[in-house]
Amino acid sequence: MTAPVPPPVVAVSGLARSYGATRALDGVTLEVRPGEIAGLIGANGAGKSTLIKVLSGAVRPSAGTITLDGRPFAPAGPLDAQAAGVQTVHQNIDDGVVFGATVAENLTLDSIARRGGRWFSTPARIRAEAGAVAEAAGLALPLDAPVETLPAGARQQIVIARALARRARLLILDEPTSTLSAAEADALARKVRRAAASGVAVLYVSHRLAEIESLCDRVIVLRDGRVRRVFTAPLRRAAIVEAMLGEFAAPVAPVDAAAPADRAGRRTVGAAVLTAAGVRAAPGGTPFDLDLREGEVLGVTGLLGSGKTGLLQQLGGARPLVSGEMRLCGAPYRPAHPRAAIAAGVAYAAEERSAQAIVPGWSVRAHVTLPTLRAHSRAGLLSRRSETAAARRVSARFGVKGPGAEAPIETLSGGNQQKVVVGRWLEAAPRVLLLDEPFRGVDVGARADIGRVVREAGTMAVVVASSDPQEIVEVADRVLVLHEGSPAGELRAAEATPERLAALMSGGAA
Amino acid sequence: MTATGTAGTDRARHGTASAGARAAATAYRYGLPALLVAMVAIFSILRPAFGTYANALIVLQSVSVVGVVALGVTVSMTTGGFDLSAGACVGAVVMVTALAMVRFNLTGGTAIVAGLLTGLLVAGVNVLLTVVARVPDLVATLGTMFLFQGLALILTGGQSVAAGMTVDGAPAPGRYTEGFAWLGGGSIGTVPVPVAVFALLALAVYVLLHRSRWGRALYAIGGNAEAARLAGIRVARYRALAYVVSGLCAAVAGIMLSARLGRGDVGAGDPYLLQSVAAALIGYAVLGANRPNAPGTVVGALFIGVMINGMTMLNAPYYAQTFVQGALLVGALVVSYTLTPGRRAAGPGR
Amino acid sequence: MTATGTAGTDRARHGTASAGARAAATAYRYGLPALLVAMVAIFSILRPAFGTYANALIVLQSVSVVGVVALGVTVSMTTGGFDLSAGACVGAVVMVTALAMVRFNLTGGTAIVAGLLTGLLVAGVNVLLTVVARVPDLVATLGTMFLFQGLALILTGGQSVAAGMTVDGAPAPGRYTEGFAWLGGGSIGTVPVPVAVFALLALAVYVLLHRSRWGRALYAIGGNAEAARLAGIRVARYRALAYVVSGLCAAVAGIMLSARLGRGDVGAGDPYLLQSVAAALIGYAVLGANRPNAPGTVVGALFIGVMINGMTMLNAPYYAQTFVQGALLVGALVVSYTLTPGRRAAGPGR
Amino acid sequence: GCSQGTTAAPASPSSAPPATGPAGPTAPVPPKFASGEVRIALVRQLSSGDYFEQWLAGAQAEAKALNVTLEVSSGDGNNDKQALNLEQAVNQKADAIIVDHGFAQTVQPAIRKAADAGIPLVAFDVDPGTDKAVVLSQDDHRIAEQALGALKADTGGAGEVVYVYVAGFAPLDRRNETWTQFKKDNPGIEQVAQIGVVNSSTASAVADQAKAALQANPGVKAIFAPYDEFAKGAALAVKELGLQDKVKVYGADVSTADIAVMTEPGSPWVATAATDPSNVGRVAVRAAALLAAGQDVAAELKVPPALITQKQLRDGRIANMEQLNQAIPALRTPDVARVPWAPSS
Ligand SMILES: Nc1ncnc2c1ncn2[C@@H]1O[C@H](COP(=O)(O)OP(=O)(O)OP(=O)(O)O)[C@@H](O)[C@H]1O
Ligand SMILES: Nc1ncnc2c1ncn2[C@@H]1O[C@H](COP(=O)(O)OP(=O)(O)OP(=O)(O)O)[C@@H](O)[C@H]1O
Ligand SMILES: [Mg+2]
Ligand SMILES: [Mg+2]
Repeated sequence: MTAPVPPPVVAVSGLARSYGATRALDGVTLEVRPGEIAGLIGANGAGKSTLIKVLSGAVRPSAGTITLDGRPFAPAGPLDAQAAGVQTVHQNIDDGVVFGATVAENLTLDSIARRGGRWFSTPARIRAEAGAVAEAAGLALPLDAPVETLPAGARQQIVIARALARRARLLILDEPTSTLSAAEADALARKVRRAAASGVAVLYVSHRLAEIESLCDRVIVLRDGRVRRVFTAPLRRAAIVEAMLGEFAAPVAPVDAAAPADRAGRRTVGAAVLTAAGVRAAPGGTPFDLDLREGEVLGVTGLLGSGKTGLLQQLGGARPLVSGEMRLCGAPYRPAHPRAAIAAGVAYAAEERSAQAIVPGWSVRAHVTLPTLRAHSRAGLLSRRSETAAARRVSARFGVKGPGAEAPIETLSGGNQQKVVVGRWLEAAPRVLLLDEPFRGVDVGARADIGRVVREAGTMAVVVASSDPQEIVEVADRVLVLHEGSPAGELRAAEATPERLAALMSGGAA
Repeated sequence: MTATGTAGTDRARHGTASAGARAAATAYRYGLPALLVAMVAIFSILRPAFGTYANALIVLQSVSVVGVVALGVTVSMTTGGFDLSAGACVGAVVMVTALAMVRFNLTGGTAIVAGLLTGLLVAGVNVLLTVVARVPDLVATLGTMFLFQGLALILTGGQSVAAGMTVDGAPAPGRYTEGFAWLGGGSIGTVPVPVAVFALLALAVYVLLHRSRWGRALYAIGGNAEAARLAGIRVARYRALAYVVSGLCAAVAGIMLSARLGRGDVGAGDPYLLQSVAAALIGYAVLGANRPNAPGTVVGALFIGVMINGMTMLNAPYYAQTFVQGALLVGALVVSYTLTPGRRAAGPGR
Repeated sequence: MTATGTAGTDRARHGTASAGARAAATAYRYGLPALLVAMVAIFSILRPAFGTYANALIVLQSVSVVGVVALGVTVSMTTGGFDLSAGACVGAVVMVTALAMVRFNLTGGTAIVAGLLTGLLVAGVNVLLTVVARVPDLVATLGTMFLFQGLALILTGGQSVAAGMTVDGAPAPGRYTEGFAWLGGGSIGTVPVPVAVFALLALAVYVLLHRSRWGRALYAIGGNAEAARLAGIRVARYRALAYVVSGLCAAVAGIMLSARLGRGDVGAGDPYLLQSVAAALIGYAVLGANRPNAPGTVVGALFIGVMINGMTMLNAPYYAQTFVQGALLVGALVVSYTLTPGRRAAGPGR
Repeated sequence: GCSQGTTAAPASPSSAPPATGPAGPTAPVPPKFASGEVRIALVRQLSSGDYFEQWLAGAQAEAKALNVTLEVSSGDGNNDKQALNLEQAVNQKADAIIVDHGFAQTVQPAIRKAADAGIPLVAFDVDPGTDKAVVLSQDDHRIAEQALGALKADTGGAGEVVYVYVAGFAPLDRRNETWTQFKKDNPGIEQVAQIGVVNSSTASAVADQAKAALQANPGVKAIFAPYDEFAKGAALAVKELGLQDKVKVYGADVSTADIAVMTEPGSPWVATAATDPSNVGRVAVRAAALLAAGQDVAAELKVPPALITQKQLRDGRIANMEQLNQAIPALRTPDVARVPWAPSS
């Protein structure tokens, strides 16, 4: 360390923040220098998002100090932080877009708050301004479409585009790629590097270690609200994982070393549970056949809008079947409603947590039992005891960390919420379990837990949809790749490498 | 206790503050019921006649019709709906039952059935509009409200229906039957029938909303309809159920009101919309629920009933009653909501 | 054309359905205005006196007070709030202006200032309750409503305020000034003052909501308060702004009503809550907005005004008017909402 | 603890009553009244509006003069509540009960309870359904007759008329009976439109309707609006259309605010038939007091109305009810239910 070190853009010292008895931040000290991309990682509930909320002025710390460019920094609100050059993309993207407004209006949301902006605004002016923001971020979205009609990935890109469009000293990205597929993630990485090259300090949160490895100059590991280790490049994944998960690191270590070949041999023998003939992933796509076997995990992958969700929702009764027909254990199966699917033994865990799974203010317990209310009631009356037992089971199985089964689910960290809303479907004891992007925001340890539970669940057939080939490779016995609503290829686990999948996903040959 | 770690906004939780916090949480949960008890105590001291069993029954009877409507409105609110047509439904049922007995000389039983069917008809229109045609609840039920207010008037050419009224030159043949009148004026033991009905329905709605899986489903829809749907809840059916319960409650209230009035009074239902909505809304703040709930609605209805009855007994002029009602309500709300544990921490309100 | 690539959620745009879909979309956007035009045409044919300039002014005048209140209510709705106290505010302003001139013998100008201050006071209480104490909007404004309904009554001991009234044994010194009365009964050219005021305020609210940064902030808060907060919008201030606009609109309406009545009438404001909410809600369906919007509210107010005026001219009995109003409203809503492009596809309504 | 100069005599029954007022007391004050123990319950159907406020003011003044406590409750338009208030008054064993308006079928069960409990009753403008109650009424048929008499005199018994009416309100229904008869008797009178709304802003709603009706029927000569809120609205409509010279308004009821409207320059409201509400309130309390004292009262009491014309008001420079009372003695009816131990009012 002989080169002159530039003074840090942001320096945090002794930062603490508690929620009731939970110490989300417990004396965090760290700094980020100009031009540096600092990775911030940690298990679910480690306190990453809380730290980011404090830095962005959304939450006030209970102790500690922050300096920005050497000056004390205590933002009274998000506007203060923005004005000081701290630009943030929060983890929950639905906290970033306004439903009922158009894409253009969402892209220009920040200009409303800006002081000295023009008071008079016309749709044309908003469109022009939004066009500029979109172009700077390389986005091609229908500006006049209501934002709620866009898929989650596009919404996430809107939020990112907004942050990139503002003048930044410190750019904070909290799991920005959770809904993006490889191509978009790569594009984002390029933009982040460019920003860093221009002297901006970047704080980057992700559970995708590969991304962290390739992007970050330094990795700060948070555990239980404290900084445990700081790694500088070159990064060693095993050490990072161990620092993240502490004593629980051992069972996780072989995650990406899990031998696909060993799976491939073992798991193709079960009887067909669900067979589909002539189905389409999206209305314009090519029809194809599909069968799911007992004990098998089928991975479905593809780019944004390739039809993964469309396919799973049709199988799960959440959307009418476009074409073709299905049989479940030999009997005709055409669910008109998710209820019918659940009754037949097909469970669909939806993709978007906050829009499709979370009921605001409800406890963890109530979330766990919502799909299986009938099982927890006698003569229509609910049994609290049975519900609590179920919540405990799910929490224990997936290592949910948080203030307990009766706490509102919002008080859990993002990843822990995800474990609850995915894990609850196992309570329905389905024959077919459809998981749409189940690993969003889930740390590597928990990802392995979910994967293990899913594959140990005996005779169940499982479908996992994900736009991240890495995740698919880790969990699937067989992979279906979709491209623009049509099947682009099918690979056995042994043949599926992230590289081959990526090639198929983008429409090329494997 | 050191000052560290508490510099922030989350005062109400740690260390020394815990006793205070517990008190605040209690005030939040029990603020309105406590206020209700205090009001009863004060009125009873100032006016011994207030605190008698006989008077308690009168107060209960005075809130029973409103209370029953409010229970229905509460159910309609759980799914995120809002039944603006409840008052009009009460009015229409009053007219229909009166017409059935007075004009068409039917039995009390038939009148009751006709009244309940009217409630179902209102519910049906609401369901068609909100669930089938997907009109937003407030707008749809506003339309239904006008429709049935108008219908109740048109049925009788804008006139009230009373025994002995002239129909086409001849006096109307029928009158209110004894049995029907008993629903309004009779009693079971010492308990007036409307009070018993209110108690029974309150219990039923309580069990439905807070102890049954159907109630859980209703609240889930109100919280996040898409999440409810994907969890396998048939949203349309439950939304219809909510309006049916609301319509039936309003019909029961209309039947009791008709029996109490002994005639089909034009516009008899009108005051019940605002009062029942008020009771249900006051109920939001009860027991820290911050959502529509059955015990809250009962407390809300009692709150208004006790206040008005007590003030009347103290000979307060009518125009002071509204003000005191407002002041008490505002006070209770402020206490309830500002003392919510942890509310002050960052929230969308800032 | 392929469905690929466009992340094709914009379903109603492709393929063969396009002509029909366009027609449906047009019906959706223009259904209510078209109905309004049709109503005017039919009434004019049936009753030539309807379609005259003079009668147009009469219709406009009859909706101007309601319309102004409704504009305020519309603004309060944009942030997701709801101003139940608007009617009570109108009533309080009527009483305050009457008291100022009749009882305290102040000038018309002073009365206007007093009226506007009353509107601000109502707004202030609403802001304290909703923004500062975080009471939910509906409950809070309900409390404010009772408070100011009561206050208007208490100010005068429940009596209406008219020139010559007895105060402490002597006749009251003042009376409505000419200038003040002009606000209700005067005209600018041939246009009655209230109509001019309504037009002006409609324009102002239109610009505020649909052409200004503030309006975008208000809608953003209504759409997602947390997102707005994180984008740096000062949510509390804008929510306060919404209530202030609502209070001021109600105050202006109260001043015009007071000037028109020429006295302070007890309860004069009460009917305006329901009517203005109705106008604002009908407006939801106008121009495909499905949210509170200024042009929609104007159409909604006109819709009700034209209907009542035309039906009266056709000598329809008063009791039929409510029904027809309801039937027309329901019809218009069903057309508007069932024809919304793409609404039918999977949605939380199922 | 109501004490009042004229009647706050010492509680001793033997003491002579103070002799004040124009017609001095003719009997000693009954002991219960002297000690101020008498409670009269006033159970009202409605309370808001000038009519009811004036009525109450009269009743309260009389109660004060007689040293009785008046316990007021109001259904505020909710008839069920009125019935419950009545039951409550019975429960509390009031010395007498006044039922002020209400629907017969609704209040009669409670009135029967009062009668069974031996509580004397005065029923104002409502049929008590029992002969144990004293029936007090203002003569609504007479009111309509007087106003229509003025209308007939001004129009010569022929012409187009707009009628304002809403069914379901007992006094209006009675006035409507007279109007129906009047039309039969005067075939020259043609009712070209019937309008009417009752809400808290009746006057301005009626004004809007009246304007529509007048636009549609340019030949109208008169508006018959037998309720002061209707008349105010009708007058407003005529004025706003500038038809003061063509269209006249004939109303009913009177209050200070009504006087102001009638005497305004260019006001089309030319005549109104009315009783003085505060006088009616006084009569009701007097009757109840007599009953509470165990004295006999005629089974039926009627307060006759008087016709008040715009000309009378203008000529007499009358601006409020006090002055009107002075100017038209027929509005005061001290002999109806006179209380022998009190100075007449
Ligand atoms: N509003 C809240 N109320 C109570 N506890 C909270 C609240 N928000 C967060 N917490 C708690 O604070 C801790 C840290 O949460 P945080 O969201 O910062 O975790 P994270 O590191 O971002 O996790 P993830 O990777 O799952 O997003 C968790 O234990 C969580 O339960
Ligand atoms: N049954 C269907 N009916 C109508 N549209 C459909 C149907 N299935 C899919 N689509 C449309 O096709 C497109 C495919 O998107 P989908 O959400 O299925 O992709 P995805 O691969 O899950 O993308 P992401 O990675 O963003 O989640 C979407 O725009 C969707 O609206
Ligand atoms: Mg997080
Ligand atoms: Mg998807």
